[in-house]
Amino acid sequence: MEFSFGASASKILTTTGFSSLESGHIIMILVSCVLVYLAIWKKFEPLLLLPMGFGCLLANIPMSMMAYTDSGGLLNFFYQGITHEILPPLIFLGVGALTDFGPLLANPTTLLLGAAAQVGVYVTLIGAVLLGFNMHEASAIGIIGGADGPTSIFIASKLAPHLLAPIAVAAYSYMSLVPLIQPPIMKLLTTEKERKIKMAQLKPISQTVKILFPVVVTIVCCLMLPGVTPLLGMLMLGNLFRESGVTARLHETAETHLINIVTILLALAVGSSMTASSFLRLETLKIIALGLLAFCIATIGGMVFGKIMCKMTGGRVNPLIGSAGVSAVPMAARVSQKVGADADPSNFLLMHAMGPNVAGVIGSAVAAGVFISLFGDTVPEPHAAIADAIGTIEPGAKAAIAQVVEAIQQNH
Amino acid sequence: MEFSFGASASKILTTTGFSSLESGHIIMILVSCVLVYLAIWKKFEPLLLLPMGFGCLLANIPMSMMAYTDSGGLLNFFYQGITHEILPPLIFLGVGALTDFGPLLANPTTLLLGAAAQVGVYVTLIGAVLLGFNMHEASAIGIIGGADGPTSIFIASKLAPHLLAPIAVAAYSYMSLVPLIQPPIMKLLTTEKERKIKMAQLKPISQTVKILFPVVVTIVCCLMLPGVTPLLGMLMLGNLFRESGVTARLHETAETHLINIVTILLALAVGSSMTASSFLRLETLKIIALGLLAFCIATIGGMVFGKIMCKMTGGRVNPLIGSAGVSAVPMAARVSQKVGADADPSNFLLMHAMGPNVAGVIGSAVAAGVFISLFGDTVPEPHAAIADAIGTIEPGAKAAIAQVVEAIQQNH
Amino acid sequence: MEFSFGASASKILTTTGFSSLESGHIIMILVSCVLVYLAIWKKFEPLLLLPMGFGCLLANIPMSMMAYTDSGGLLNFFYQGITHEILPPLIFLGVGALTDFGPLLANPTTLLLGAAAQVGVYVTLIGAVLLGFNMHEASAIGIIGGADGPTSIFIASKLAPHLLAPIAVAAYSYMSLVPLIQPPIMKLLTTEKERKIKMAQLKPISQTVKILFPVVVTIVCCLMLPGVTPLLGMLMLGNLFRESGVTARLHETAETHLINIVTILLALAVGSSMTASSFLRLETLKIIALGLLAFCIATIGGMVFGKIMCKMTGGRVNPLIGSAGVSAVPMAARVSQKVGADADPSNFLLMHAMGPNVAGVIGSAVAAGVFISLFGDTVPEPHAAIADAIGTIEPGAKAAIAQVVEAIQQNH
Amino acid sequence: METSFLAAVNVSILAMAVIFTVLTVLIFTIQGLVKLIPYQAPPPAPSRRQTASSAGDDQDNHAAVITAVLAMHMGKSPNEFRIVNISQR
Amino acid sequence: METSFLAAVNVSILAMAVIFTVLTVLIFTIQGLVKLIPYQAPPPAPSRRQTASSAGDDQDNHAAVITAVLAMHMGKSPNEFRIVNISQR
Amino acid sequence: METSFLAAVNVSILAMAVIFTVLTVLIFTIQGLVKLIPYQAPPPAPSRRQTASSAGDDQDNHAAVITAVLAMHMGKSPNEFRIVNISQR
Ligand code: NA
Ligand code: NA
Ligand code: NA
Repeated sequence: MEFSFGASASKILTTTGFSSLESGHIIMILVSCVLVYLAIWKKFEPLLLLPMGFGCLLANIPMSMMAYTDSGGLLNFFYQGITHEILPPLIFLGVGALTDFGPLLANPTTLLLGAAAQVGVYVTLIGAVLLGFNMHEASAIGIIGGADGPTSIFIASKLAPHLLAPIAVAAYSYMSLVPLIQPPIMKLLTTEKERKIKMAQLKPISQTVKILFPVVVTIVCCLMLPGVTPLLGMLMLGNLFRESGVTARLHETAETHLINIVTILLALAVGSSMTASSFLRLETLKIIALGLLAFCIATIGGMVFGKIMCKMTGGRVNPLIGSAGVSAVPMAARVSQKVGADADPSNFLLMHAMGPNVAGVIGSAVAAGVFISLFGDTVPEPHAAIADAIGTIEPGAKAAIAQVVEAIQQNH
Repeated sequence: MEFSFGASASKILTTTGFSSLESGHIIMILVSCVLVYLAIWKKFEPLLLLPMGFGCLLANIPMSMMAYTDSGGLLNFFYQGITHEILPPLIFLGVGALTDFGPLLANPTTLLLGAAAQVGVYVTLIGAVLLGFNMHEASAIGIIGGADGPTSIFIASKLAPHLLAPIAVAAYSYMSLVPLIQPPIMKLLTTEKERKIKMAQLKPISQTVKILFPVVVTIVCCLMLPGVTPLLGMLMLGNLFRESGVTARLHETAETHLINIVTILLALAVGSSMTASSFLRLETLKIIALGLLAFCIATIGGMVFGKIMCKMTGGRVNPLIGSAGVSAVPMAARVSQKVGADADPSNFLLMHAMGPNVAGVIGSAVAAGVFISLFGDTVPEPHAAIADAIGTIEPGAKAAIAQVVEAIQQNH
Repeated sequence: MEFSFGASASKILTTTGFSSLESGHIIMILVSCVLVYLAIWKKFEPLLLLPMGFGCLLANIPMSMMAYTDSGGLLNFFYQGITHEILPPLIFLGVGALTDFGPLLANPTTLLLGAAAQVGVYVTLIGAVLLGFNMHEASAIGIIGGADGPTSIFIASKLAPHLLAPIAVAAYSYMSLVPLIQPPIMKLLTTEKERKIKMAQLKPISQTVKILFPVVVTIVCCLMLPGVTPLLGMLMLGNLFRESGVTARLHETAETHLINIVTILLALAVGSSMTASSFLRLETLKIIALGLLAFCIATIGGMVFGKIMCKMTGGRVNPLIGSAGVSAVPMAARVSQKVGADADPSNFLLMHAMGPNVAGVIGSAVAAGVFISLFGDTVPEPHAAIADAIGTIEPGAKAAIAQVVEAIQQNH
Repeated sequence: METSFLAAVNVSILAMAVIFTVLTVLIFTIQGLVKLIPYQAPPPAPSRRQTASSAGDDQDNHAAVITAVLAMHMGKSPNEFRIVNISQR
Repeated sequence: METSFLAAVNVSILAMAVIFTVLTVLIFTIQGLVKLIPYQAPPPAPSRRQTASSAGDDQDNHAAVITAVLAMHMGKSPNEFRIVNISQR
Repeated sequence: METSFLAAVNVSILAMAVIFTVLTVLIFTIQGLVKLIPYQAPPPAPSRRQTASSAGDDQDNHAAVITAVLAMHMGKSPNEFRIVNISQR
């Protein structure tokens, strides 16, 4: 190598980011700044969108080797945690440790509100198919309506990894926008009288039931939809840490530093997948439009079912708690509370809305399970075993190994 | 792919867990529930047995891809941490950070009690050989008598990975049962008069000695038995973090969130190895029987040596502290205290029993070191290098690679 | 296998560490004890040097499989975190979370002091070349003058991994010695009058600027020197966690348990690379000498530029803050404070010195970026893809795979 | 387009049916559980204020914990300071 | 030796030039930022001493936090003890 | 069976011998250490109660640490509250 002044200077100049800066990079850097702005000044899910936006910034600095496809780069390593479906379940472990399913247990029929809100997933799926996405992609887009970040990331990485970035951005952005999206729909679909309905106080739940609940959910739901076990099982384990009363240490770690560490890695990894080639496409706009549709329809689904429950219980259920079935914990429940209190300041719906709210998490996990049952490869392909084992391998290398194996087989 | 209603419905039905549910799964799910029950309501080592039982539950939901052999599954990834012997040493780092070796330093001869309790390991080893286990398996079973979870898991994963699940379950279960197993044996082997012996107050130890101790143990023991370095070295590093007084940050992390995170991963991984094919075997019953034998003989070993020390010191050592030599920190020491206080309520043996108690940890680590010296492959096999490097590879793929290499060699 | 008493005894004897103990091991164990001694009793960067020294101890116990080259060994796994450049950026994430760039923002021209101190890097580089090191090695040695541990480790692992151990030891040792190394130089280069200069109080900085700063630094510096993105980007992300005010959870984790865990792994890994064959060489002595030179010249560089700034501002800058430009946060700033207070007890330079002090961190990151631009392989070699993917593979296996591929190619 | 639209509709109807089935099973299971294991109010704890000795005991324990925590933070021996003033409610 | 020495000198001069360039760009950017977004003193908080109720409010908050922290350390319910004596400056 | 039983007995006797050897070496090492570096009672700290100034100094330090810790927990500036009442033993 030469180290004359001229050669060195030219080396430095050609290795600056400017030398290969393209308009795509600049646009994506602006996008990343918008995400960081929304996270900090608009408080849009800052725990996710701040590191996600920053990861996008890093990934779009040319030659920084920080994009998710840059094998050997730092964020590529973190991205393995998404590819191999490790990080979202660990997030759910923490979410379970943070979640109190008490209100749901006190009123288990609110699980149906969590189910009804999934209609947003399927209307969006149909819409996505109409917009030209294939079935796998449409499923991954539909799940945005589940309003659960980790579930969306889990399904997207499984069924349509090339759409991970826009799906994650849409999911977390609309979750933050729930206080803007939902109230008009809620007011449109309810009468003043319905909104003023006061609900009876929730009955207390035995600690034993709270402990048995996560075990029962795991057995019932995972047996029916095994594909969702990593997500739902970890969610329930986290909750068992919380409720069992004998694993305070593990509970504390799961709900604080473990989920924080995993959040940093996950958000950076998602951000690193926001490259110009994966994000600056017509599909992204479609996904963002479909995501909004998903949230609206999910809200409508929950509200309509809330009204049905209101009728069937003879007016003992305030339909406003239906919208909380979209999950987006705990924002959607707070929106129910607020809209209820707007109609009658003495109306306290928060705890009642927490039931459908956490039911929505289970509901979208179940919806995810259905997709995995239908489209997931539960049985791994026979010959991909080697390639799987060395997961970080890049396409070129995979081809080389395949070639080796093939050559041998021909020689035999 | 077809998406007619009928085809989709049949796809979902064939991919439910029920479609491939076997009696083995059901039995193992019941076993997992028993473990969770014991952890929560009987407080059997809940930090380990709760996630271990839950991991077993997840692993036995058919098609959930959560068993330790399901390459690419979540718990399979965690299981790599056992296969590669990473998690047990990290647990020991935390254990070292939590352990005060002061009582041992104040009365170093109690190390002999920790040695004597290892007789349980070897009687069990002989028993296991008589029951038809080979030498490697018998060693892994014997170490249950060491009454140290991470040591048992470390040795089992090294010498007899197919027996990991029953060995881990036996080790942690009997550790929890120490308050039931030990007292009858202790009372049988001592006279009322011996139990009433009061011991002189422990002399204080210079902080410098406490700091030098972990370094000295590492040099002395690891030089003699290098195979145990990962375990014993990390134990001593954790203790050095504790005693040095200059690494408070690292000490705090090692004894709280780091050990908690590793415990979650380790226990889930061990649980994931509790599949029907690995657990529902005659061997498991034999191991559970041998484990009980191991704990009993270890207790007897410690007690007998305690009585010898009592005699040799002219009655200044209460033989009850001998049983604490099995480790099972700090339960065994509390048992010594309790049995002593039963004989004479003014007898405080707890601190005296902590000496042999922590000595038992070192003792079984040394016993593990002997096994590794005798049976461990300290020099890796020459041609396995590739397979080792890509550790997550499954047997089929390993064979394929071996075939490739062989074919090449034949063509040359 | 035979298990006669004699055969077993001989097996144990031949597998003790003594059987293959060489003088190199003994010397390195003594070196490790010196490091532990310096860490504990002299408080030399104990958070790093204590686990580093202990890692060195473990690595030099013969047959313990704890050296960085022992594939499959515990510390070899941790060492992958250095090889793949994962751990130093994560440390920097925590450093960013711990750093207040306020004083730098209040007086941005102090960035030039952080630049001037890098002269130590380059004089040392020239010295290293004169002592026979090649350009890559000389760069890695020069960066010791940057007085930043993670930066030194990052560059050494990239450009001269065989020199990692002595470079890391020199960097951290001299950082601890800053209070001894700097004052004489500082007093030599300043007059009593200069040392008595009092600086005007720093003006307050808007929180918005503090939030924008990390984003701006990332864009400006990383675009110019993309190679430094993993380090500088993570440093700035950590700082954004701190200043944004909306990610308190992530900030707390990054600055406590995450950095602590990573520190343990990193320090043990660096320690494991201190084997006799890599450390007991003439090069180590040269590096230690060059490292001292680096710190002295860096101090001189900062001081001289401090004097220039003093002149140019008409005596409003106390040149003593120049020496803080070497980084070694916050020791160097405290030294400036102390030397200033020695001259005039009412002189408070600490906050003024924090500006160049944190500027020094950015300065040496930029210096690292220049080295990566000049010498780093930003474009990975085409055929190494397979080897990269299976990072833990040892040289022998790499050769085997290469052989396989070659054989196939010949057969075609 | 037509076929894929129909496929999407099929999948959607089926999936909603599965979701309602699964969650209904879950509802009945929970209702069963809650009926089987009803909530029992905990026995009223003995008023602590009156039993001065036990309160003192407890206070000692609290003080010990706080002392240890502070000692850790200060890097000093717990013997060097003393906590006062934790009043029991 | 001669050539490598010259190379090292070349690299050094070049690198120092790059460093000063990059950091100078950074300085100007920061100075621009600071000028664009000047520091604004926060609106004077209502004097806390006087408004006893708000001070009491704050003290309650602090006490709640400390109580929670201690409760965590003690593994007990926060209802079982009470914090007194955090005086406001 | 016979041979493997004998092998097991051989291994057991040998292993127990090794364990006792290793731990005996360790005992002697520790006894040596303890003899070489005996415990020294820390010099009686000057009665702190009396020397008000030094006690105040220490108390200030402690208070500073606690203040910082609490400030961290509260996410507030340490200037907003004050610790009193750490009595020195
Ligand atoms: Na949902
Ligand atoms: Na033991
Ligand atoms: Na520096």
